[in-house]
Amino acid sequence: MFLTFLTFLPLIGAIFLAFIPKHEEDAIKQTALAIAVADFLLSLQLYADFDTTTAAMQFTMDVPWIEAWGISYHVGLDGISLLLYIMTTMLTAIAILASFGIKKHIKEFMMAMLALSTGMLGVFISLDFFLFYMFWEFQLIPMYLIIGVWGGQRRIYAAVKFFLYTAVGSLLMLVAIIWIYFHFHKTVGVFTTDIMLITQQINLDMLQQKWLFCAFFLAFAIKVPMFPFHTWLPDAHVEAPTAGSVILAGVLLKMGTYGFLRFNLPLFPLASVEFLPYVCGLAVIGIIYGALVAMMQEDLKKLVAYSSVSHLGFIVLGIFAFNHYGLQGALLQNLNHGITTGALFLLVGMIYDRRHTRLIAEFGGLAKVIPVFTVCFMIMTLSSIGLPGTNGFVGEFLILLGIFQNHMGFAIVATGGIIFAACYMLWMFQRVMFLEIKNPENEKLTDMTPRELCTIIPLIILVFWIGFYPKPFTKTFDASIQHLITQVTPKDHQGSQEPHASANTDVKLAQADAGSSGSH
Amino acid sequence: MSFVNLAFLVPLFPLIGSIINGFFGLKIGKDRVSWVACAGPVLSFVVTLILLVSIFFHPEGTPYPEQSLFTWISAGDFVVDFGLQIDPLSLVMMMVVTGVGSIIHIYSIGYMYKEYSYYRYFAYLNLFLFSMLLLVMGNNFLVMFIGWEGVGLCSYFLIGYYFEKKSACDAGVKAFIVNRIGDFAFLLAIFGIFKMFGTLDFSTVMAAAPTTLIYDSEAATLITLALFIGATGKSAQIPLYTWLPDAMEGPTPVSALIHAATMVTAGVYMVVRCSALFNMAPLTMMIIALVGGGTALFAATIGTCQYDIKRVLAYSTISQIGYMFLACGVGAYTAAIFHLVTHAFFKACLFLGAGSIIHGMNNEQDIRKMGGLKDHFPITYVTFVISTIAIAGIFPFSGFFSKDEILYHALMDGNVIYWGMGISGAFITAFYMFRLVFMTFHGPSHVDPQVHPHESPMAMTLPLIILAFLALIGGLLGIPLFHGWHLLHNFLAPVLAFDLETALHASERMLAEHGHHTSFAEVLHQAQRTSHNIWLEITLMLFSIGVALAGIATAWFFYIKKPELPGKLSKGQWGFDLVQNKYYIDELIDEALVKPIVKGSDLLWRQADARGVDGVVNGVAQTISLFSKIARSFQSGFVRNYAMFMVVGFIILLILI
Amino acid sequence: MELLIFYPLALVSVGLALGVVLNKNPIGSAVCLIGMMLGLAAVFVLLQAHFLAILQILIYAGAIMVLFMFVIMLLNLRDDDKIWKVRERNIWLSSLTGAMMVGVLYKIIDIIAGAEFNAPAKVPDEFGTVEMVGTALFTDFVLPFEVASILLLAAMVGSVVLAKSKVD
Amino acid sequence: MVPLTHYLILSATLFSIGVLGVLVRRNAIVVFMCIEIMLNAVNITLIAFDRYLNQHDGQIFSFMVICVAGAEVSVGLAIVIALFRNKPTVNLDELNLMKW
Repeated sequence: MFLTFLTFLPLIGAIFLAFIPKHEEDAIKQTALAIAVADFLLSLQLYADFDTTTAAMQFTMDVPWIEAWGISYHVGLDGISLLLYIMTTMLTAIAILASFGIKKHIKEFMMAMLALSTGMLGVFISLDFFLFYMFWEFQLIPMYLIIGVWGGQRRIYAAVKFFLYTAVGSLLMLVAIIWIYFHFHKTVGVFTTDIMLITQQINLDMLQQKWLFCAFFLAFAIKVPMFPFHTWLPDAHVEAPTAGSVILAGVLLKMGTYGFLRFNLPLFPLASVEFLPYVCGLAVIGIIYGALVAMMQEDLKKLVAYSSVSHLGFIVLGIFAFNHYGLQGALLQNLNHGITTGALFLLVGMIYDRRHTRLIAEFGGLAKVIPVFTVCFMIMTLSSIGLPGTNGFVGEFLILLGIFQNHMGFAIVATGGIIFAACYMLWMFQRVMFLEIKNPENEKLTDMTPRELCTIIPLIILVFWIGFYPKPFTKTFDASIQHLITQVTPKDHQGSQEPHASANTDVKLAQADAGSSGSH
Repeated sequence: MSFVNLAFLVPLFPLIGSIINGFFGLKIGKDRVSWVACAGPVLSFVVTLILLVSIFFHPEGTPYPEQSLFTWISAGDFVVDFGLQIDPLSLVMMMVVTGVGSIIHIYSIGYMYKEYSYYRYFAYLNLFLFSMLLLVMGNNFLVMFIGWEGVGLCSYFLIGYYFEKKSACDAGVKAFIVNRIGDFAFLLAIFGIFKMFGTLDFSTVMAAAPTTLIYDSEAATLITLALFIGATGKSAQIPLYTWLPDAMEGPTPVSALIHAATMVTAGVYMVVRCSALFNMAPLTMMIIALVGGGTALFAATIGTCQYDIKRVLAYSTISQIGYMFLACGVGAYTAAIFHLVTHAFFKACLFLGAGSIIHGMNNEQDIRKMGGLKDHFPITYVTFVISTIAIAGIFPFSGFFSKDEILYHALMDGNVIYWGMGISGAFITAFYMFRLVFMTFHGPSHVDPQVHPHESPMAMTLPLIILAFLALIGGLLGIPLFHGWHLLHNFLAPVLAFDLETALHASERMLAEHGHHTSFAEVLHQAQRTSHNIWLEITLMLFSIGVALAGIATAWFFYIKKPELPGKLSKGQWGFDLVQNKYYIDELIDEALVKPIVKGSDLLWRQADARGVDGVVNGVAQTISLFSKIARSFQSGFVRNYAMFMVVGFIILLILI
Repeated sequence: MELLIFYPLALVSVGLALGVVLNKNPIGSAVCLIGMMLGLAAVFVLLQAHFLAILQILIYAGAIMVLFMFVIMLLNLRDDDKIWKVRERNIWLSSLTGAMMVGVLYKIIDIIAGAEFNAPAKVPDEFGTVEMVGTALFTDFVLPFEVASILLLAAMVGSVVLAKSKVD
Repeated sequence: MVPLTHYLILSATLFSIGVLGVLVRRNAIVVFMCIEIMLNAVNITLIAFDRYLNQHDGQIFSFMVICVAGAEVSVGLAIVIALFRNKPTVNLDELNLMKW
């Protein structure tokens, strides 16, 4: 019950915001911020109660929703989704704090942000295909509005492209879900869309797994932006307002990787192992391609967007390493990327608010004028490069270690990626921060205001905290990763799948234990 | 009583110093900044001394103490804790780093006093010391890697200290990226080691090396080769050395500390630390020796024709490190460390001397505009000459002992080619070092009038004196010939002990399991054949002194007796301007690597991304709108057309029935 | 024997129908249409559908054609000379339909030839009279009859509203 | 006795002439006439079958057809007059405003 309250708190807040009169700008901003921060603090309570020993779902709530079709409102958190959940609430709070500078329609903007937050949180907690798909589509709408209304010049094009691209991908996923729904009924005999139950009970032969894997893979590959499907990301980022970019980079991209972990791996283990070389190939191409293209960007936000394509290539590589180090590295890098790229977008947003331009050529020699900003930007650049001592390194090291164990070729090329990462980030940093001031406007830049500092400081603390002492974060993953590995590898060793003996047991029994296993 | 729990203090002091200076530098004023900055290294030096003393009481045979502060990364069975190790090897390095480090800190107070962002310089310098100490004291590969990249980062900051200058920024970025290429190979080596040994702790890996790695097996060679490439990245050897000469853009004390004494020797330290692994891979050892010798010779030749005082010293550093790798290549690890220590002393002294000249001649670096500065810079002149004699390798000075030991081992353990490279390198070194001395201090004064050179203040000359003294007596650490007098050898023996015998037998057993029986008997036999006869060593020593003196004589002849000769000689020579422009290596790399990548990625972005992938996406959108345009044309508004369609439809239906 | 009467009638009505289509002057085509209507009425008589023949003459030839003539006069249309300049754009369209028309005719003939319609049943002689059709109309088909009346009423109101000149 | 097929052929020819007239002619009034021809063609078949099957349904139906034709012509011509008022032409090619 607590989890549901937490997830829908922002939505309730958004509705409450509607009643505040339009011209009371400050009141709107304060309440929106208050709601977001409250949501974040309460979500910390989740971390406190989280029991790291079991891989089962926790804080679950299973209420039948549409009896006839077997759809139930089944929510819960486990190792994989807990920290993503808390990061979402944190980034939403920071994004709202960072968007105090928005001038037009501030009320609608705050409402869209809060609605978006609920959509995202819903995706991470939903354990029912129908519910998952509903939240998956729901969170597209506020994002579309944020890019479409408050964006840059080509915002309509970017917003439509973003929406269509993701929607098309998820349609295929819907087809797959429906197919599973009926296949499950045919083989096991009951209509249900409960993910946990289906993952335990369903048995698919290799061909079915392959097709379903591809369907889900496309939806998530577009979301992750893996190599061929990534062109919507730079446009969406360039046109989105700062807060939109932070949320887009920080959380929306993680849904793709979360999808792989929640659906592709456990549901279609044979296909995952089968498709491993192709996926890793795409991921590695993504890393090198993203890095190379990022090198040549003139627009700061586009550069950071392409760098996220490169970083997420790493994460997918880690996921498909199928061993403890790779998966742990991937999950940790999920967090790191959210923090680092979110911060980078905040910083870029700050200089955009002052100079109203994102072209690297316009800047130069800012280090002398705004020293505090330079230090923050430097820390974030280093974290993005993956310097030991920052969070980027721990994640990337574990991923590369993981993938090296079984696929040496991919590891070598991916490690090459970190050289390019250093190239484009440092070259960008030099052109923006160092050298002498060419443009007179740069002299008059004001340094970071206290509000802006409040958005950046928590992220910097997190960068060094994960960099030097990642234990409190990684211990929440261990149980779930162990569970995931058992799901993926043993079936692989037993060759073809032995028919589930439990298929004919009473399904109600299975449903009962799935529901009640989580301690409140 | 074990003082090992003091170990964490050594890196901690510079870290605290760097944080204080970094954040509160402007507020606490220059004097306090310099106090805080110097306190860090000096305190670390004191603690290192204590640890050094405590290591002597350490009982023989037992493993050296390690202090693990906290578990850093733990993923399943891969547990890495943030540990520091105190053993003779790391102590020697710590002594060098903190000792030379604190001297250079004191020196740079004087040198950098009039800089605006004074605090930023010291913050970076202290951070550098922190990372270097981490690199040296780490007890597993990962902590070493933190130091490894941290040191690369600080050198990026310090080279790019004058960030207004484009050349400085470019040099900084170039240094970081070339180091990063080295780190790429180092990372791969770490993954390989973890895959082979299952752990990254030095103690376990080095102990298990003979039994798990098969002698001269492909895995051993690959891992050690990757480690060596990492080392070349950091220590500026043949393939990845281009960043060091450009790194001279940074302030001179930085060059002294980073590009002479500490950072560039990190590669050597790493190779010596993993000596157990390298001993198992003779192919890599041969490569190391060849690269080392080659670099020594190659860099020395370039050094002869440089006109910037710091560039000459930079190339001489590359060449000297080449010697250290040559020593490692033939297995004489103690000789490499010995040369590392002595090199730290006299090279730091040379750089600081050059710094004081530049400081005195208000930032004039071109030696053609100097000359006859002997009387303007008395102390600098004396210390500079002492260090130059040391580097040339003349008898009582430290350089002679360490270089001669390397040459001796190169001949005995290696082969004549290595020795030949070494000795010709020594000759050229003596030549270009004394060319530098003669051109700056002796001969007619080409100093342009409004520059009036003056000796540097006490704060700068005192370090010079200390370093010169160390360069003088450094040789005592490793007196050859007499048994047991080689202090360093005895000190490092327990760490570098390696029993080839058992390693070969273990490899034979492992190969036997895989079914192909090879015997390493002749390898064993060849290793034990070299006897140690005194007379050969003495003759070698005399020969190398003679070579050094010949180098000095030729330099004297060229630059004092007939100053116009080099000018005339170099005019027409094709070879000369080839060497003058550093064999066009930089331009070659630019052309071969940098430009294609830049052009390729630009092509990748504009064509592949904007037109290719995006094209497909927009293409889909356009085709759909095309279809809708066609469909729209049917609605022509003419009633007759609609009738037509009706009739046509009706007729088709009729036909079909 | 009746064929002797049928063939000329059929030829006359087809010729007049062609006349309607090909005539340059609307008045001319209207007159041809009236002639065709009368020809058809004769055919209906031949089929012993006397009531309908009368209706045909009375309503079709009488009322509707008069309406046509009236509207042509009202709008005093010149003969549009461009009748034969068929727009070049859809020349191949009309030729296509022409070909199709021939195809359809052939198809119909082919079907009809196959069927055995030729021997019509013996029909009581007062078959098509008004009384017979009237009884059928008012017994089985009362509802359609009423619906037809409403339809006509609606058509009247509609045409009046449409055609009256805008007073306001 | 006149075989039924003759009537059907007659009706088919008249019908196709009507259709051709509709397609070819540009004058709205003539198009209406051609539609009348098509309707008459339909009536012939109805009555011919009626006569052949000895029932009265066909005739009733053609009676209905005549009613509808009457209504259709009146409304059609009213529309043509209305159209004529705002644009002095009856040529169908110029009346193409009704498009999407």
